[in-house]
Amino acid sequence: MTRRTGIKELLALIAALALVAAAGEAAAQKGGQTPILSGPLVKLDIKEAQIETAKGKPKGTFRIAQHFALDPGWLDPLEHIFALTMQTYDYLVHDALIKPMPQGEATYSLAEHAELAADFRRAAFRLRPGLKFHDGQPLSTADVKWTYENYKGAHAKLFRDKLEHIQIVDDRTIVFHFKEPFLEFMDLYNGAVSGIGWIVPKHYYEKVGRDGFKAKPIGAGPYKFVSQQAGVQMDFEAWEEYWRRTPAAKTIVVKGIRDNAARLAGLQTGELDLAFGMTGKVLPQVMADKNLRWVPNFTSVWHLAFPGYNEPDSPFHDKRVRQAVSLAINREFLVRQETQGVGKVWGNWISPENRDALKGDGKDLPLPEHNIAKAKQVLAQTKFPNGFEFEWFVPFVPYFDMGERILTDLRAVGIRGKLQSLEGPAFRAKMGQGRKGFPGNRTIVQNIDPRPGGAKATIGVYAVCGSPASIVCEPQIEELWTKHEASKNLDERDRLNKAIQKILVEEYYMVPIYWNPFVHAIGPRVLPEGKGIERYYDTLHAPYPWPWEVWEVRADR
Amino acid sequence: MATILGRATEIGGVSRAARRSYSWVREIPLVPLLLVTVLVLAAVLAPVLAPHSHLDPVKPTPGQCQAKYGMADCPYVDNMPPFWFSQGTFATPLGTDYLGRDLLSRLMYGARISLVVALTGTLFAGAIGTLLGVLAGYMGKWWDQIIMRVTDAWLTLPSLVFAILLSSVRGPGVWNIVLILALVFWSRYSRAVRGEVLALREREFVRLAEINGVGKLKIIRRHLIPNVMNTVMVLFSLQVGVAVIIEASLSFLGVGVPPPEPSWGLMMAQERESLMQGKWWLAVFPGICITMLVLSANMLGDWLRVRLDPQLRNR
Amino acid sequence: MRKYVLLRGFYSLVTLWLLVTIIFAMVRLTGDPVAMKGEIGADATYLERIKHDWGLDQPVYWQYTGFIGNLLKGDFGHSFEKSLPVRDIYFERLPNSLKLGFAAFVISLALGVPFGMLSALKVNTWWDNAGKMIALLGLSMPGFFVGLVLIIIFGVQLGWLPVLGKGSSAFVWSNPATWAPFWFRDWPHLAMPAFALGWYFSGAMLRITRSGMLDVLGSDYIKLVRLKGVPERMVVAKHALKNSLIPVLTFAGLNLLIMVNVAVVIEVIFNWPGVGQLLYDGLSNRDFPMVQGVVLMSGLMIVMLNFVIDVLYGYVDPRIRLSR
Amino acid sequence: MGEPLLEVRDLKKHFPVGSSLLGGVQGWVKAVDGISFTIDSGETLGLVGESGCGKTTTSKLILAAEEATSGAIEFEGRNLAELRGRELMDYRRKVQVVFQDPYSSLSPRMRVGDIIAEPIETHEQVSRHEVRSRVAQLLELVGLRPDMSRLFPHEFSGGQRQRLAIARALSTNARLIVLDEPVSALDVSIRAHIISLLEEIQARLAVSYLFIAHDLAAVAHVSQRTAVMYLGKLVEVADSLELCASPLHPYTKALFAASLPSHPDEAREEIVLSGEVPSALNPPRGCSFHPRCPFVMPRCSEQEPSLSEVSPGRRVACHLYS
Repeated sequence: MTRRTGIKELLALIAALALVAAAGEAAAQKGGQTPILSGPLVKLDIKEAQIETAKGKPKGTFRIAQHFALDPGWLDPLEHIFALTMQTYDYLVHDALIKPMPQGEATYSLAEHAELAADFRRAAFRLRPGLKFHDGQPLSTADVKWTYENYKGAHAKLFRDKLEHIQIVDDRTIVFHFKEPFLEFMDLYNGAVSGIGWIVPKHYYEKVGRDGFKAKPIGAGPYKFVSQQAGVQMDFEAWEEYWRRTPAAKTIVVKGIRDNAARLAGLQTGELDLAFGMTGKVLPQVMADKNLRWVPNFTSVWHLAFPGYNEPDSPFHDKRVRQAVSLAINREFLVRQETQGVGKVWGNWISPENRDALKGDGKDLPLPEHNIAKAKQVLAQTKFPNGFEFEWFVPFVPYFDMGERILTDLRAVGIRGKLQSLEGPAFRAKMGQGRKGFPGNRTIVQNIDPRPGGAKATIGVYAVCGSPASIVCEPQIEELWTKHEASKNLDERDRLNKAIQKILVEEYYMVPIYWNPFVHAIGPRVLPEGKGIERYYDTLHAPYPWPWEVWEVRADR
Repeated sequence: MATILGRATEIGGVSRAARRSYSWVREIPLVPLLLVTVLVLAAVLAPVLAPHSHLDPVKPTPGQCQAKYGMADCPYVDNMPPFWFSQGTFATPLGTDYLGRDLLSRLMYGARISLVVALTGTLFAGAIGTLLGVLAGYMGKWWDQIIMRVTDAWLTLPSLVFAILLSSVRGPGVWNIVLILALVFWSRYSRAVRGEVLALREREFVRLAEINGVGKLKIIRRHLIPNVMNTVMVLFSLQVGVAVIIEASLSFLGVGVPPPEPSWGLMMAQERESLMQGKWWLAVFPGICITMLVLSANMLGDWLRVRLDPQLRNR
Repeated sequence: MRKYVLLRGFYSLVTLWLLVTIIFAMVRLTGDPVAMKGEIGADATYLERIKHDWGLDQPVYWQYTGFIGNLLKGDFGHSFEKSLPVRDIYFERLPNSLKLGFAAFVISLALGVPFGMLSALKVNTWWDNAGKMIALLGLSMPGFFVGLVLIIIFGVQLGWLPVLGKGSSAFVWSNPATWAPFWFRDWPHLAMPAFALGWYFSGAMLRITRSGMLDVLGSDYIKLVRLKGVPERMVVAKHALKNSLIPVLTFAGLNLLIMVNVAVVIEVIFNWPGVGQLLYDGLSNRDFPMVQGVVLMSGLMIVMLNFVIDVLYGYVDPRIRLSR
Repeated sequence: MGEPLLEVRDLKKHFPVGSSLLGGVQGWVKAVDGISFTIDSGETLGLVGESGCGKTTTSKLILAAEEATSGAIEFEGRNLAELRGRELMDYRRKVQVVFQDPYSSLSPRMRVGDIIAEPIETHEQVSRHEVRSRVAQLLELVGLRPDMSRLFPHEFSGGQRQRLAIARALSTNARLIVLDEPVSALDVSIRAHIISLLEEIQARLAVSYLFIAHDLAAVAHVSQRTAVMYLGKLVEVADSLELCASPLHPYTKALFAASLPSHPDEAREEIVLSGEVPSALNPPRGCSFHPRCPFVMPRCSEQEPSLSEVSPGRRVACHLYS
């Protein structure tokens, strides 16, 4: 009975979406007609926004569990961090000119039109008419300019150095002039990568100041900030005047709950509706619970790296040792134990969600093999025929169980180590320093990096010599990378990029494990009932289900 | 001289007193002693007694693999229940953990960690604290002022907080925990020992030694330290229990003994989720072990306190 | 007496200053907070900017003097991790900790004092042994073990009690209307963490009550009262209880402070948003100002209480003030 | 008579009162206020007084446990204040002490052999074997069995312990032993044994004793000469027999009255002291004894009497005799 109504609703919804999409397209063609810049333009791949007509009043309380403590700093786009966590709060309170949406990686939001000069020295935006902040004040190009000029977060120096001046044409039109060609501008200005595109209300920020804004921010996003307890909980309320649609849930409560078991308990007792990061020991229970649903939410690929491998005294200096490590890992069984078989054994360490990544499913790169006999055989040819003791196995926080499983696999071929269960920030600090973060050359790192910006971005962080977080530094790769950076030919770039990926995997500099499902568990109060919740996970490259205004929950009783 | 010699009654009293002092053997509390003995034996003889490795999974039979995963072969079978459940076997009497490792063997090796860490940590703390307390009490003046002000400040730091702080400086590891325990607990000793020494300093045997020109170090070594040992012993026995709990708490919070070593606190932390799935034994057994060890340490400590402090005989 | 109080006060200040210095030094040994905040792939200028924002680009002695100066003004600095002034966050959390602490305190008294009295009155009987056993169990079971067992039984299996956080009632300093409801609402949330925390202290409370009671019952004064033919019930209720509660209350005051300030493990397990959790978050994120602030506040409370106790005891017993 | 073994000249020890971190010195306690006496080789000098009169401070000064405020202590012709290093150690070796409480003066955690050997080990470089044999001799000397050296003090009775303390004091061939109320803590029946032991030892080894006690009769019995002390000052110094026969100072008389009951046929004035010992922090003007003295004269409250010789070897500080 319930199932049939569920399908009916789903059909109705799809029809509605199709209608809206068509309407949006028509509007876009109309809006995009008046050009701002003179001269030749780059053809931009920015999708049109879908404006959805009112669907009645927001209802119900939607309670989300973040898997670590909350930082009020996340509410301030001017101090945007590099990690993707912060976008959750951007998507709630703020809005960007362009941002990733289900329609595409770049989608018009506050802007309805954008242009980029072919010489990459000018970029222009036209804002939607009638935009407002939560306090009713209009959102104008002055706020866009002010935000750009006062931005201090990720990539701030690049934006500042490249800028010549900002020209406010009128309340809705703004042009950025750059000193030199700024090729990455549209990628970086996009809400996924930095905070500079998320518009902060100048008048309010100047009035309340930095602390005041973090304590009680306002923006132009779908949810108004209500209150917070630093680190513990943030409460948001639907802003019915949001331009794209009326938010579906009346109230959103985000709690910071580190403990997996506590999040699960919260779901089971009905104190939570959505919990992130529910793999490992809690997943079987999520799956077994008839009241709970879950989405696989594939993000990036687990892999092992060997910081300091290139020092001659490192046991991992020998390619065959790294190969033995790879051969020793029973990935099939690991996937079964850690993710109940949901994850996919994968042959590349870069996420297949990245447009330019080699596929690791056996087509571009082979599926990694599990063969203990062969591992022992390979190891027998090295300096360590019976294995050896390395220092620390450092897993990405908090996947310590998974780390211990891999550690146990390695013990089977005689490679023994201890697990270092760092806290998240400590882990990031060590990774951020690359090889320098792990002195001693005897460490294995179990990492995962859901980074936007394509395979190139990930390689640029970990696998080139110049990066602060560099783990791999090989002349062979360096040569290809230099060519890649110099090249203006997209095909050649793609070829070089893939050649580097191939070397990294074939030389076992990076040992891929499996494509990770960052499973989210969802409670019974989230609509639609039964299946259909996957639609909340349409935004590309997003570990979290943005945007929030679409989430529907049952009305509070 | 003849008038002096031959006080037979007095000399006879010697052996009576000596005999009396052995009667304490009968007062030893048996239950905690038994518990401690069992735990110590388990710890010492773990390599001999433990049925399986504490770090590697138990090799499963094809039948077990088939039953659990529907596979002909598997590296391990996780979460086997204890023997009294229908799926349990006597090969792994208390079941296996999430990595198919034998719980009983891990508990036995865990006893090693708990005992070694708690005992050595408390020992070091006792050594540092006693020394500083003696110095403060005996040397007086600015020694006393400095040591006691630092002790006071140290005592205001909550021990677990301090331990967490230190462990984030030193990183995880068994010997780091020992160091942490030593650095956290010394202040309890120095406080008590100083008080004791202040009283001892006025005792005549100490003044006698001073008058005789015995060096300060020697007075500390021969007169003061032996005479504060009662207090130190009592404190020691009471602190061991706390040290076990601190080690377990640190490991529970993930800043203690690093995996895969089986610290009881760590085992509880790792199996918190299993607890919620009804697999209570994985977290409850280590919890019981901790409780047993601390309980018996406290009971022995109490008994020792009563033994060594006559004022408390009837408490 | 005045001199004694002044001297004690001076010592307390020295203790506080040492505490401040120890914490300042220790926290700086735990690693570079900027590296923690900087995400993987962050560029150097971003890190420089954060460093400058946090004042970490200044020499250490300058940081130290600035830190002391700010402390004197009541400014604990900005939290690195939580981006707001430490003082604001601390005082936002403090009521939660107080609520948990008081509840645990009441439980520890309710369990400890009656059983302690019973033990003392029926010394060396079955009651006494049972009391001793309870006290020992309380001291021997780690809080997280008790907490986990409670969660599994009452939270998950029986489903009687919520397992997450403190419930929706919040204490807002600026809004007096929230003050009373905060204390009287959301008791189901409070039940388990308060019990797990109070249980540990009840053991200690039981012991103190028992020995205090034994002291008083063995005193000449009580013997005299008994000789006068006062009924035993009256002896206990009117004379013994009153006199034996003084050490209990002194000790209880310290315990209350400890419960308020260091319920780290319990707060982590039950996701209780108190200062203990704040401290734990601060420690794991190398949030120097947060850790400093929380530890100093707890230190301040303990030093102040010790000072008050010292002065009161000195007032009551002149020998104490001469002996120092 | 040659040079005295120990000569004390105008010795003073004043303690500050009220000095602390806050607030200055409020006054001085004159614990010892200008005393002089000598002890010859092989002689016993008794020092008597009520508790708080400065006996113990005097003994501490002689034992070099405190530094004198002024005055001199000369031992074998050398000033104690000028002794340093090796010389001071030699002094410490030659001047030993036996304390009142035999329970407190022996470390409960050491074997008695080690206790007795401690001064030897401190002052002499001798083999372990020799130490052991000397300990055995000493034990025998004080009337204990040599094999007892392996026992702990708590296995001995009070009298035996005091013997141990004496053995220890003798272990380094001391020239002067300060006996600080050596028998007051013992049972009456044992006192006599200890006293006769001390006398025998003195006869054999010719050591000098400074015998300190509050019991005048006992002191006078043991010592050749006796000094009576009151509020930090000596009030009478005399040959013990003379002192017993005819005490001059009213305070000495009072002490005799308070001591063991006098012999029925001894005709002696009985004086009963009234009032408390005045505070040493604020001693009375003039003669410090005058508030309690039955023979008080107007002069006593104004002028302080000096200790002057009334007959050869006999000195009294009282206006009655000047």
